[in-house]
Amino acid sequence: MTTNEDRKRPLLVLENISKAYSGAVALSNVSMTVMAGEVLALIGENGAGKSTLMKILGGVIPPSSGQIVIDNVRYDRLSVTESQSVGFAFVHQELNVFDNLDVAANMFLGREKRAGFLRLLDVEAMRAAAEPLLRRVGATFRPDTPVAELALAERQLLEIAKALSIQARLIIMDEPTSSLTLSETKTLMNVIAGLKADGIAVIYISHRLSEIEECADRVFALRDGKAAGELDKPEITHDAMIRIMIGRDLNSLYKPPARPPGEPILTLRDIRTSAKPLALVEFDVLDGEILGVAGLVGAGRTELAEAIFGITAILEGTIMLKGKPFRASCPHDAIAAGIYLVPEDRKRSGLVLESAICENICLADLDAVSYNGLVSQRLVKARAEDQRTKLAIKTTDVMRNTAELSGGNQQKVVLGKWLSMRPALIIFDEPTRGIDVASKVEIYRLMRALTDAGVGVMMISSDMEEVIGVSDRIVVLREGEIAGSLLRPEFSEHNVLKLAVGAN
Amino acid sequence: QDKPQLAFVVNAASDFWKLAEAGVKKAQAELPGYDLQFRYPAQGTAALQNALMDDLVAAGADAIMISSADPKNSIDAFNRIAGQVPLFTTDSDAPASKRIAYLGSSNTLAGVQAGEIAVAAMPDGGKCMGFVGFLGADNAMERIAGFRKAVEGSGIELVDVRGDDVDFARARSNVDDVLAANPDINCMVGFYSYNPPKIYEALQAAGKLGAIKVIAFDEDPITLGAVREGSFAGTVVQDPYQWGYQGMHLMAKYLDGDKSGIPADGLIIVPTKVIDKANVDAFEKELKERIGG
Amino acid sequence: MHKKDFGLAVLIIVVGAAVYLQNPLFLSPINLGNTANLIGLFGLFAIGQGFVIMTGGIDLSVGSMVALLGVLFVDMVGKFGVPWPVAILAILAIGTLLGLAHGLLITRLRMQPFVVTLCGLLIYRGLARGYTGEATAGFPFGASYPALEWLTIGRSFGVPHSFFAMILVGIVCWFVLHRSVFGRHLQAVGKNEDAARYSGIRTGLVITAAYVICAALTAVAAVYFAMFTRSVQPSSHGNFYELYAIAAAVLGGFSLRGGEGSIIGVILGAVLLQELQNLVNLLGIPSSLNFAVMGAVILAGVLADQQFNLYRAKRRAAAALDIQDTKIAPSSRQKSEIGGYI
Amino acid sequence: MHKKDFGLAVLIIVVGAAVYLQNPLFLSPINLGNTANLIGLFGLFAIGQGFVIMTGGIDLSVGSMVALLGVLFVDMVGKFGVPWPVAILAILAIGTLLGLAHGLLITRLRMQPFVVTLCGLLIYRGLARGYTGEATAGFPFGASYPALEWLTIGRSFGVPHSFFAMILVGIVCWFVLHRSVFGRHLQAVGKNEDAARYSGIRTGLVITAAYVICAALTAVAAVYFAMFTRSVQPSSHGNFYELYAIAAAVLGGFSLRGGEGSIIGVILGAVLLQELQNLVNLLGIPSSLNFAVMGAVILAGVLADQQFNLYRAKRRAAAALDIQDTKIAPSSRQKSEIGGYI
Ligand SMILES: Nc1ncnc2c1ncn2[C@@H]1O[C@H](COP(=O)(O)OP(=O)(O)OP(=O)(O)O)[C@@H](O)[C@H]1O
Ligand SMILES: Nc1ncnc2c1ncn2[C@@H]1O[C@H](COP(=O)(O)OP(=O)(O)OP(=O)(O)O)[C@@H](O)[C@H]1O
Ligand SMILES: [Mg+2]
Ligand SMILES: [Mg+2]
Repeated sequence: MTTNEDRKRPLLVLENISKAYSGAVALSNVSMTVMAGEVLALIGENGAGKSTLMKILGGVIPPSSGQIVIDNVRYDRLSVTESQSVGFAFVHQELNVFDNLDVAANMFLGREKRAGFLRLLDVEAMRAAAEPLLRRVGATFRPDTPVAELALAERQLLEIAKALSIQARLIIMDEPTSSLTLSETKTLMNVIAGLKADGIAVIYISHRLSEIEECADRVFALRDGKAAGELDKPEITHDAMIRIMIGRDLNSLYKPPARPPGEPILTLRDIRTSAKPLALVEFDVLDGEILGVAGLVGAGRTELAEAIFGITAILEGTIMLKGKPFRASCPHDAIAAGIYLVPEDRKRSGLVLESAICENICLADLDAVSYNGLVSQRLVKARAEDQRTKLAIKTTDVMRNTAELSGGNQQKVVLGKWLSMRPALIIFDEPTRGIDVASKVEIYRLMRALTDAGVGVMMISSDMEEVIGVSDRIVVLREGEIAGSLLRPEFSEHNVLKLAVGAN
Repeated sequence: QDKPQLAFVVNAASDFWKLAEAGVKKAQAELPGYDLQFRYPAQGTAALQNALMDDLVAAGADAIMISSADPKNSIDAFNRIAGQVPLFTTDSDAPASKRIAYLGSSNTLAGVQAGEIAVAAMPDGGKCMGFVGFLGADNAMERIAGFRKAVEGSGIELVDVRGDDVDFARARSNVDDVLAANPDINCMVGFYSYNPPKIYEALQAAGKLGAIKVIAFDEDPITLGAVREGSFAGTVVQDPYQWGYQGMHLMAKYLDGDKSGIPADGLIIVPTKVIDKANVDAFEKELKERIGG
Repeated sequence: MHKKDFGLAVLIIVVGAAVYLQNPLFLSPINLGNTANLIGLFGLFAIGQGFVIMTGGIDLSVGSMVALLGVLFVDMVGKFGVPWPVAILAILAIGTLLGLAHGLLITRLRMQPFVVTLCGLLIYRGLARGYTGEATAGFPFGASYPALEWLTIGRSFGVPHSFFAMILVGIVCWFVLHRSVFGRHLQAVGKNEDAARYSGIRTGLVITAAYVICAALTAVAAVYFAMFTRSVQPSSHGNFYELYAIAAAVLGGFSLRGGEGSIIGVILGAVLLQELQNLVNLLGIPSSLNFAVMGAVILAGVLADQQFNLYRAKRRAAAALDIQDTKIAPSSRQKSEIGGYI
Repeated sequence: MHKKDFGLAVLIIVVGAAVYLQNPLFLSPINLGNTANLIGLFGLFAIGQGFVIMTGGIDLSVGSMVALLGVLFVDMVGKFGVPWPVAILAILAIGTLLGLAHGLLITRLRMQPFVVTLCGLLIYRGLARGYTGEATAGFPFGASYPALEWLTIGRSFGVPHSFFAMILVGIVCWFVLHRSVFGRHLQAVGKNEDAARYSGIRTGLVITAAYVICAALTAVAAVYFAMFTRSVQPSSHGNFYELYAIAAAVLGGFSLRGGEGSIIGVILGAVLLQELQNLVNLLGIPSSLNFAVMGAVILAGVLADQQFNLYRAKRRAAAALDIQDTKIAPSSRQKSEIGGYI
């Protein structure tokens, strides 16, 4: 437990930090204090500068001006090594695991344990040390598993465990739960409580406000690169956070459909996929409804979506799109039929990060912006500008590189790509991963608009609040099979979890 | 740059041409009114040589002597150059082109001389393996043909010729492989200047020096050493020094308007010599003097 | 014109000016014509290589392909008396098929481009040498094909037609790469193949097309080369040309990681390489130092260009902070760009 | 032993058995000794190349470096009478410095490895040719350096010492790459340089070290080569060796994208390449077909290996279906792995 004494001792003081990228200012004059042993939540809209601030603490980028004070030592900038040696540990927003190494090797990278006369790697010791840390964050994979075999959520758990493996005084978690489901999130909350009890400070960045309510001692908000206010423990509520973050109130997540559900848009019968060859799946996505798909990590939701989209093979069964048999052997077919997928891992499969925002938005439908096979830059830009306004993508110019956007804004670019086309059905796989509350509401509104316009919407999500708040119907997957489905009146965390875990 | 420029263009970088270069140097001392150049192409291809000649003409050369890597097929390029400046060939000829004259030896005759060494060294016949850089090059094919002609009916057979693309490591391992795979071979012929030394080293490593008859070309120091030692039956040498020396004088005279040095058939043959144990010392002495001087 | 292309153009002009001061014949019509011809020849297949590099692949087989197709072309026309338009079509067809084979091995059978085209390098060279039995393939003496010669080694207004051909191909390829839907797909595939597939791009098709384009342009270049040298020695014809092509592309701003590069850049790269070759011959630098000079100039040029760009990016960031004006456009791209080792 | 290495070993044995059936002399001690010697020579710098490729880089300069250092070594020992241990140390020092220069240009000045080492390829070859004035550097006739010769071209129990040297270097490098902290950092840097830097790895240092190791091993190989050929012709010595080294590494499972590969793999790659060279001479295949045979065998081998692996993966997935065991994940990793062109 943190005592008042502790809270008076600042562990870290940031003074007037500014950061400019060539052409854009990400932070201006931010001053912030972190006390020893406190959990400080850092909130702000996408692109507010949260990750930038944390990267400065990690020594990954230097600030343009300002100073960092740690233990009364002033730094103009930190190097990665300095940051490590003063006891900072990180869970980066963009996962930085090495898929050519195994779990234990990842965990101790840069801090390898050595043994023997030649000081060679002590693989066994590292694996042994990794085991309890993995268990602590609720991971089920083993230390010698190649990281290439881990799913996104598992990689995130690995990053958290890695941060714990450092004897840190301050752990900085940049959206650690963005792809975790409820149970792992609960485990993480416990872990954070434990860290706090040990006197270890945590800077916690998240767009899931309920988590912040649960764990934070203090909230610090950024808006457009500037400090926008602080909240102390008693003041931390959903609405208060939203107010200091975006400067106004938000209406509720759920908006009922304009009309009752109609005919099925997508019908799956007796589907077996090569990824989960044992599981039989069948369900419908109805016209006018948002279908939520829930399940534990590794339940096979992503793989089911990819099978429909033509990435993984379907072994048997029938799929009907608006009553006509449909089978995609590659995404090209699916897209031609109007089935779009917003993938879970935007860095890998959602975006061409190193190309312009407008290129990404038009990538899937270049024919529509070209004359006689020649692309019209004017149409490309116009289309991108249109999406930028509709989705409030925060950028100065659609010609900028997508990699320069903050995580949440990148996600909006993926959405923009599909929304600018003519969808019959959109599968959203973790659509709001890393997206701020205001934009979330925007996206939910968009989904609703889509369903009202007769587009099928299937939303895979690990965010319980989102599944329950947004869906009109929920199907729950367990080990690749449909464990059951729930209608709106039956919605509750308990009911969803019961189906996801099986038994009780 | 007001002196007339004479250029000598060779086909590839090799020691052989060092002797010609020495000849050119000697000529330069005697022709102070001329600017003599000795040029190697970046690689031994006719295309690069022809591009090099184009550049030389563009840069103001007044006469060129060339040892072409592929004279047969460079006739158009030769004619193009010859239309602008007097062109001479050396080492290998292109009689069908508009070159003024050829100055050099006859590779076929050299091959015949090598064959004669073999016949003399192996009166009872034998099986020979040849080694060469480029199997398809004119000089290689002429030497091989000459050798074959000379040994015809003598019981000596040239079983095969192995190419190495002038990679010394492969030149050496080609010999090693033949020693391993063809125990019946009792004679080896090194057609390019670096082949005999590789044969020598391989035989030395295998302890077969003397057991296998070796016929060499050119005057690599190792080759001459092996001839003196008796490990090689003999070597056929050309006289590139004279090519460089006489060639430059020929071109200078030609530019001065004196065409008396050009025979009617356009062929100025500098004879090749057989070097064996008997005359190797004298030959080496002469060589040292030329390079030194 | 791209910023990178601009730096390269400056380098070419600076080197050219330096050579001109030493030897004014550098700018003589004859010399310019000769150099333009070589630029045309090398530029043709360097452009093709650019397409492959754009996908993040590499084609090591071009040099050998120039030899094999050259041998075949010369033999068809010179030995078997095939009418030359037919022969050219046949060569183009063979080239296209070889490119298709590369593309299919890479996309269907999932082999690495390096391995596939390395085998191509070995096999095509070997076939060329085996087919001719190491002999040089040449046209019979006195043979003359006026129309073919006009097309390949002819000149108009002193400009060699090979150069025209390269410019023509360059213009078409510029539209294909920078303005067409296919070009966009190519760039997307090169930068992130997964994301491209998830966007409905048929990545296998796009990649295969790149190899086909490369091989087809190489086939064209092979005909031009064969007509230029008039004979093809199978063991040395086209040796190292793949390196020239890759070097031209890389100098021209292509990244071997894929997704980046411009047609103007690769043409300028070919120009620089030929200028350097020409320089050595023209300045009477001992040819033995040929390579050393070439290497040193490239190194110095690329270094100067890079340092200048770094300096400019730094200045720009400082400016952004000063005027707090978020409107001034970007490129923190610099960061990842220069961090991009091959 | 890695699975990939295993496939390669099988290929080597199959090819070997086929050759043996045609010509039993293939397994004669003399032939094995000769081949082992060449494996040793090529293996030495192929291992070095492996380190560079592991970082996602490439070193094109090794062939030229073998020539330059070879010329210098022969001249030092043969012409200037420098005691050979001193000469070897000097050559090692020069090699190390060149590697350091590559590394610093790449990490400090942020140049592309391809460009830096391409310039190296040109410059070193040019220097070698310029220094000797195109002449071949050789030892005087009859010169003999018993200790040096024992070390380099000597044999014990019929096994050439170059092979021993390569094995020794291989063992040390195996520990360095697969068991040391440095090796692990190398793998991390090759996979994701940015992320490695975030983890506190001094990526610049690690990458530079890889180039230094490569150049140092190349220097060792240069001495061995010079002693093997006993004379060094600067314009052709070591030509294309960089391609051999890269091919050995790629065959041995290294990915040119970095982060993957094993020492055993690259050694097996070198073995296969030499076996193929040997095969041509041993079976009396015309040397003109040398390259074609080599290319065809590599292509067939890699293809067979890959198809076999795919088949096995499929079988495994099917088996998982049979035994109703959902835990054996049908590694969708396969998907991204084989999608990884270069
Ligand atoms: N490399 C870069 N070059 C240029 N601008 C950048 C770069 N990285 C970030 N930015 C800009 O800096 C601003 C802050 O980005 P940052 O990643 O810190 O946001 P964030 O608060 O973490 O957002 P999110 O919640 O979406 O993760 C954004 O406007 C972004 O576009
Ligand atoms: N690349 C991979 N290699 C091997 N196994 C994988 C891979 N990706 C996923 N898996 C496994 O397949 C199973 C299903 O993964 P999938 O991503 O479909 O689950 P999900 O329900 O979408 O979970 P998430 O919440 O992570 O999205 C998991 O057990 C996971 O470990
Ligand atoms: Mg962020
Ligand atoms: Mg998922």
